[in-house]
Amino acid sequence: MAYWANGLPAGAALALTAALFHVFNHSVFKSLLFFGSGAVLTATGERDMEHLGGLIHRMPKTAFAFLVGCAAISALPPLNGFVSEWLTFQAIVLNPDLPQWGLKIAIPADGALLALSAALAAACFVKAFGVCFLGRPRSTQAASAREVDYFSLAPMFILAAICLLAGVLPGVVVDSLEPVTTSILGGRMPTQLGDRWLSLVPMSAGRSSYNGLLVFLFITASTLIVVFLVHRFASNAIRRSAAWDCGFPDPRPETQYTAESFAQPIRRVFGSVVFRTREVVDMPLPGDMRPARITRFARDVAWDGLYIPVAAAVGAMADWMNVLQFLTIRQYLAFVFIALVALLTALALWQ
Amino acid sequence: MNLMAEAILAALPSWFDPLLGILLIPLGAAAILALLPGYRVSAGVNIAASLISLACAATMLIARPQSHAFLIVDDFNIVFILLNTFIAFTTSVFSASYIAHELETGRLTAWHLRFYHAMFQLMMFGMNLALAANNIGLMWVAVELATLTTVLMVGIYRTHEALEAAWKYFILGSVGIALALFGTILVYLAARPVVGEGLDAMVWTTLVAHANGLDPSLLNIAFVFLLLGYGTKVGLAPLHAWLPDAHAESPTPISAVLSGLLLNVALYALLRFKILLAANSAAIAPGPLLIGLGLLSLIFAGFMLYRRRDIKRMFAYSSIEHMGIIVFAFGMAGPLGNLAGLLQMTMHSLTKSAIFFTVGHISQVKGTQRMADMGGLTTSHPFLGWLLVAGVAAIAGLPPFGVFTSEFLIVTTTFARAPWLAVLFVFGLLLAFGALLLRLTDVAFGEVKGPAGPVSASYLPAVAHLTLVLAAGIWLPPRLVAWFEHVAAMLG
Amino acid sequence: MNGIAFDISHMLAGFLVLLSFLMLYQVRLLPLLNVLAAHAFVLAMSVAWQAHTQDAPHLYITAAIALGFKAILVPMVLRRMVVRMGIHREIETVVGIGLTMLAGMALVALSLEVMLPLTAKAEPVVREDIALALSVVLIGLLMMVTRRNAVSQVVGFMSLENGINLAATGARGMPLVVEISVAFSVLIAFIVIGIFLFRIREQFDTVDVGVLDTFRGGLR
Amino acid sequence: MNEPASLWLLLVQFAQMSLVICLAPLLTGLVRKVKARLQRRRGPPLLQPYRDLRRLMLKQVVLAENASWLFRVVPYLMLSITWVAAALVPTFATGLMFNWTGDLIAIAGLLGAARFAQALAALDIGTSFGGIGSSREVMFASLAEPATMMIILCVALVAGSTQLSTIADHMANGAVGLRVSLALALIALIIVALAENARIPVDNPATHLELTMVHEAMVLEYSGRHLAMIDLAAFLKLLLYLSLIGCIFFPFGIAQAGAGPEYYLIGLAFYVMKLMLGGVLLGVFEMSIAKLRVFRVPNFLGAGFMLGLLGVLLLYVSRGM
Repeated sequence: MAYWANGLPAGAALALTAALFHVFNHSVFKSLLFFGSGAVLTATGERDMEHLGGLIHRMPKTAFAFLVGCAAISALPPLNGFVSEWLTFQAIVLNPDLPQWGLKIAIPADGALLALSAALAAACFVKAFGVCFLGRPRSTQAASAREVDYFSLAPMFILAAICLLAGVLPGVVVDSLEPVTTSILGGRMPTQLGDRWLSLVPMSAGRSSYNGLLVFLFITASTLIVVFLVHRFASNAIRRSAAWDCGFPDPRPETQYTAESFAQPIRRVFGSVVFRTREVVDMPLPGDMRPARITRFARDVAWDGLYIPVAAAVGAMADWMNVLQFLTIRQYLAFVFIALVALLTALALWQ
Repeated sequence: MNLMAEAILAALPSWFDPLLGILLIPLGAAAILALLPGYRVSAGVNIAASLISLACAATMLIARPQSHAFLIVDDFNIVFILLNTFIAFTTSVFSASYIAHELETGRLTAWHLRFYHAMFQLMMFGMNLALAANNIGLMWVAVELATLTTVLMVGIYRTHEALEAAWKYFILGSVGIALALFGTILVYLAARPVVGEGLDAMVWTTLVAHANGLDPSLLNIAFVFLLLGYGTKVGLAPLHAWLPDAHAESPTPISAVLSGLLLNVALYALLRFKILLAANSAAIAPGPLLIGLGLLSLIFAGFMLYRRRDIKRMFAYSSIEHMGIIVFAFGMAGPLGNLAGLLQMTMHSLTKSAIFFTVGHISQVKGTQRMADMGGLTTSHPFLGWLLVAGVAAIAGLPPFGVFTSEFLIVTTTFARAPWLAVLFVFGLLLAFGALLLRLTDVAFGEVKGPAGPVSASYLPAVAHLTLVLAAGIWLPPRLVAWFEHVAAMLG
Repeated sequence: MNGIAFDISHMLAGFLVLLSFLMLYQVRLLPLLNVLAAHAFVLAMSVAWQAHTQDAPHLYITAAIALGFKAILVPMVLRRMVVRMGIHREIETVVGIGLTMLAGMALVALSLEVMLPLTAKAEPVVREDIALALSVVLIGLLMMVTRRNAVSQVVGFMSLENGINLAATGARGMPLVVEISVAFSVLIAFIVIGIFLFRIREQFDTVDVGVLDTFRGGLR
Repeated sequence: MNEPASLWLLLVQFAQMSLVICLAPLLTGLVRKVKARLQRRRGPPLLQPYRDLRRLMLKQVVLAENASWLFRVVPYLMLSITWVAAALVPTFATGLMFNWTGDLIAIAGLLGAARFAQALAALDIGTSFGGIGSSREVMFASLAEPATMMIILCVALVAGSTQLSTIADHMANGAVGLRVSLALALIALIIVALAENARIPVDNPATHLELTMVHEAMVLEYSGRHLAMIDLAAFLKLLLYLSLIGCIFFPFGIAQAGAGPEYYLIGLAFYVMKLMLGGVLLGVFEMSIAKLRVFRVPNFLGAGFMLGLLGVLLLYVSRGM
């Protein structure tokens, strides 16, 4: 919008394409994640992450598809999430010399918020995948879960493939978005497909480019090299044994990190600012056998800051006006009288 | 369409004049009903009379009778006459079942019934006369007659609240009427030097013809009195006090008629004089006055809706709010503003009477009008509950219904001309919207409160009205739009 | 309209305004009713005089109604009702008598200020009548607003109605004057019967005191 | 590719990739040597990391019962991703063949992917150590990544592009001069580097004390060749950050695109010298400071983020003057 207002059609086209690309990506990986959670729900009958865990052993295919979804949404390079974030960043970096002062401050702040949200999304989906699929099952349903049928697996894998393809060949998507940007803004991004090796060039080759395909090829090539070298020279003996328990042999699943405890550090860092979270630790005195408790208070700042005051204001005004319902007939007549006199004096003065 | 019209006209006997029809039939029915003892028969006669007057009004739509000194039918008031007779007919159907229930519960005795039906038709006569009157004096008398009859009907239950409401309505109404009369006299005075003394100085058509010649300053004073006089009858904000109590305490068919018809009649009278004023270039523009009053009543009613406990009183305030919107629209004037005002008025009358029909049955079933004591309607009485939900959605101005279209038109015209005014207008709308939905959720959803017995209700009228409003919301027939546009042009 | 006729109608209208002021001045109910009777009588005289000067015979009917109904019948019924039903005799005013008189003065000034420049084109007698009629109307309204007793407010309404009758007859050649005055008298009849039927004693504001507390306090 | 794909350019690219992977363990060995010397002890020989890697490669892998396929795949993924990221950073020469495949944001993204995989692997075993490691790592990342983005934004605004080689060329010969925002970006980058590589103020690389370790907690369950790969990835990451600092902020001596082989040698010499200097400085710095409490690290990283943001704001504002 800012670029369009300042008459930079190319920049506006880039920004709009980035936004539309992200909308496309979002619809792909968000539905993939929802299919995954649906599969988990059908398999275990549980939605609460605290009762899941270890599903990767029992539902490997769903776990893989869900993993691709989590990686895509956390904007990790070979996949599509990263490309739309990259395009948005290119739009931000594009031309800093906008005249309006407000925009001068707003655009870098946007960049900061974008980066913060990307990082937090990654954290959230590490928690989601880790607590649900990895570790040991925290309930009997999770332990007895079975893989879902192929009909529900198929859409997940198709979407996962789309995520990978859109991430690897972003040029295809950008060019398909081109008619939209021309119709709306008139300006458009340079055509991508013509370029060699299908790399994504937002403005001009000299400035910056990103080649999804080559990055993907690079990663697979180096993985193959590493695997070949390791299997060639290193031993490939394997032995199974119990995990390191640092001297407390307690196999109960509760000792694992739950979703709540996983998010506790981030909540302590950001929560106190955003949601006014407060943690109260109730540690019993030594010798007192009752369990220690940690309780957490969070407040939705938007709800308390905006909605409640508005409702209260309307309520107060309604109360104040409500008196008018219970006046006597004489007082109502007084209204008519005052209105009449007021209008007559107005007319007298006006004429 | 006109093929069918010729067929009907040929069938009609030559002496039959529909204009006289809509006046004499209610008058005659009132006389008959006063004598009929039995409830079942009088209800039937009541419905029949209303149906015939509706038929007359419909024929008038096709073959426009020529107007003369005392009575007139032009594009402008045919809208009101048709709407009035139609809603009167549906109300009479509804009142048949409503009153039957009131008889069983003993709240009304047989003697009341005779009085009720006679007054009902007398009121119809008064309203039709007011709408058809060409002579502004005659119009005043007719409006006064209508007020008198409704006052008697409001007090019919003879409970303390009903009597107090009737008394308040009576006094405020009489003061309003007196001011309106003073305004009419001033208009006559302004017209006398131009048109000459005697009867034709009171005939509206001649007045409009000579409008430009009238003394502008006298017209302004007259308009002030008329605005306050008829404004009281329209229920605009500072003068509205009688409306909530009259609606809440009167039998529901009467409150449906009150908010559906009587407010429109008073508004019609006010608009007649607005046309007069608009035609006279030197006089002050009536717009700002109407906009001010309209906005004041919209926002005032919006706030008052929040603290209401009685369901009928809440919808009474919603009527004040909607009359505020309509007056605001006519204040904005211009072709689109007037069109929106007319559409909003029609939609409001249809929706509000439908709501009162449902509320009537609900209060009968639940035995109370306090919203706190009724809940979970959609579960205890699904059809009634969902009818109420549809009605409230329509009155709150939600999209599929016609009220939204008219409010949308109003907002567009206001934004085009005075954006800050539109902001105030939309604020008022949102206020009312919030209050209505807040109350609706208590009544319609949640767990069932109050008796859940079967109800013998006539759903037909309410359903008919809401389907009309829904149809208007989705598609307005081009003939209707052309007709309204012509009237809007007339309104100036 | 030669000088004498104008002076008499002007004198009668002025006398009517004076009586309205007198009503504002009353402190007790019964004398108020006598002033009301006088008020209606003077109205009847002025209507008759207008009928004579405008040689409009139908105005005599209005004069007769004003005389018979409003000057004699209504005050008599009201007096008997006040006596028999023991309605509170003392008139409680919202604002002190002096202040109300001042307000009345201001209202007369306002109506003269508003009306006179307006009707410059019309004949002087019409201008006089309308201006004074407006002041009687405004004083009548003022009386309704500043009195607590039910009956005194009804008297205020009747004086207001007399003002309008004066305006109607003042407007030369106005049709339907008779019908309008008949309609109004029906209205007044209903009010008087209403008082009797509903036994309004104390506060005009509510039907009776008993109602007062149950319906204030937000039950509605 | 901007000029015909000659064998020579391919060779140079592979030279860079192999150089990077060979030098990484040496750099960590140097840092450990410097720290030991400062503690007045001889410390392990410089080549010790190579021997450790070889030893781990040959040892048998001990897997927990609960480990899934993810646990075994992650080490390979991490090593290859970090190796690709390191290869993209120009070391002794800019304008190499594969430079336009990915820019600074791509490198940050790749590092993010490696961290994502490692955090997941830590959770796989289902012990509380993996949990504590990954939850803290993810918390640090949620502050470090925005700081990295701010640095990238700042540098990109100065150089006009996010492509690393163009940035390096611009810094090398562009009339950049001493800019305040670049200084801020440098300090922010150092802070982020310390956090990402789990160096002293944020996390102690040498400790096994449960409460304090973050990076070590995640790799607690690994053994044998998996542990070797993860360690190598860690070494590569340290090298990557130092070469990043080198090529952006101290680009002198780096060979321009298409220059002759003798420039590459000079570039190589300068690069090795920069690495050694960086290693020593890091060792000295680690000795001179104690580890922060876990919940003081957010303030430390927050400062980095603020510096980056300030740098960007200054750039936006100054440009408007």
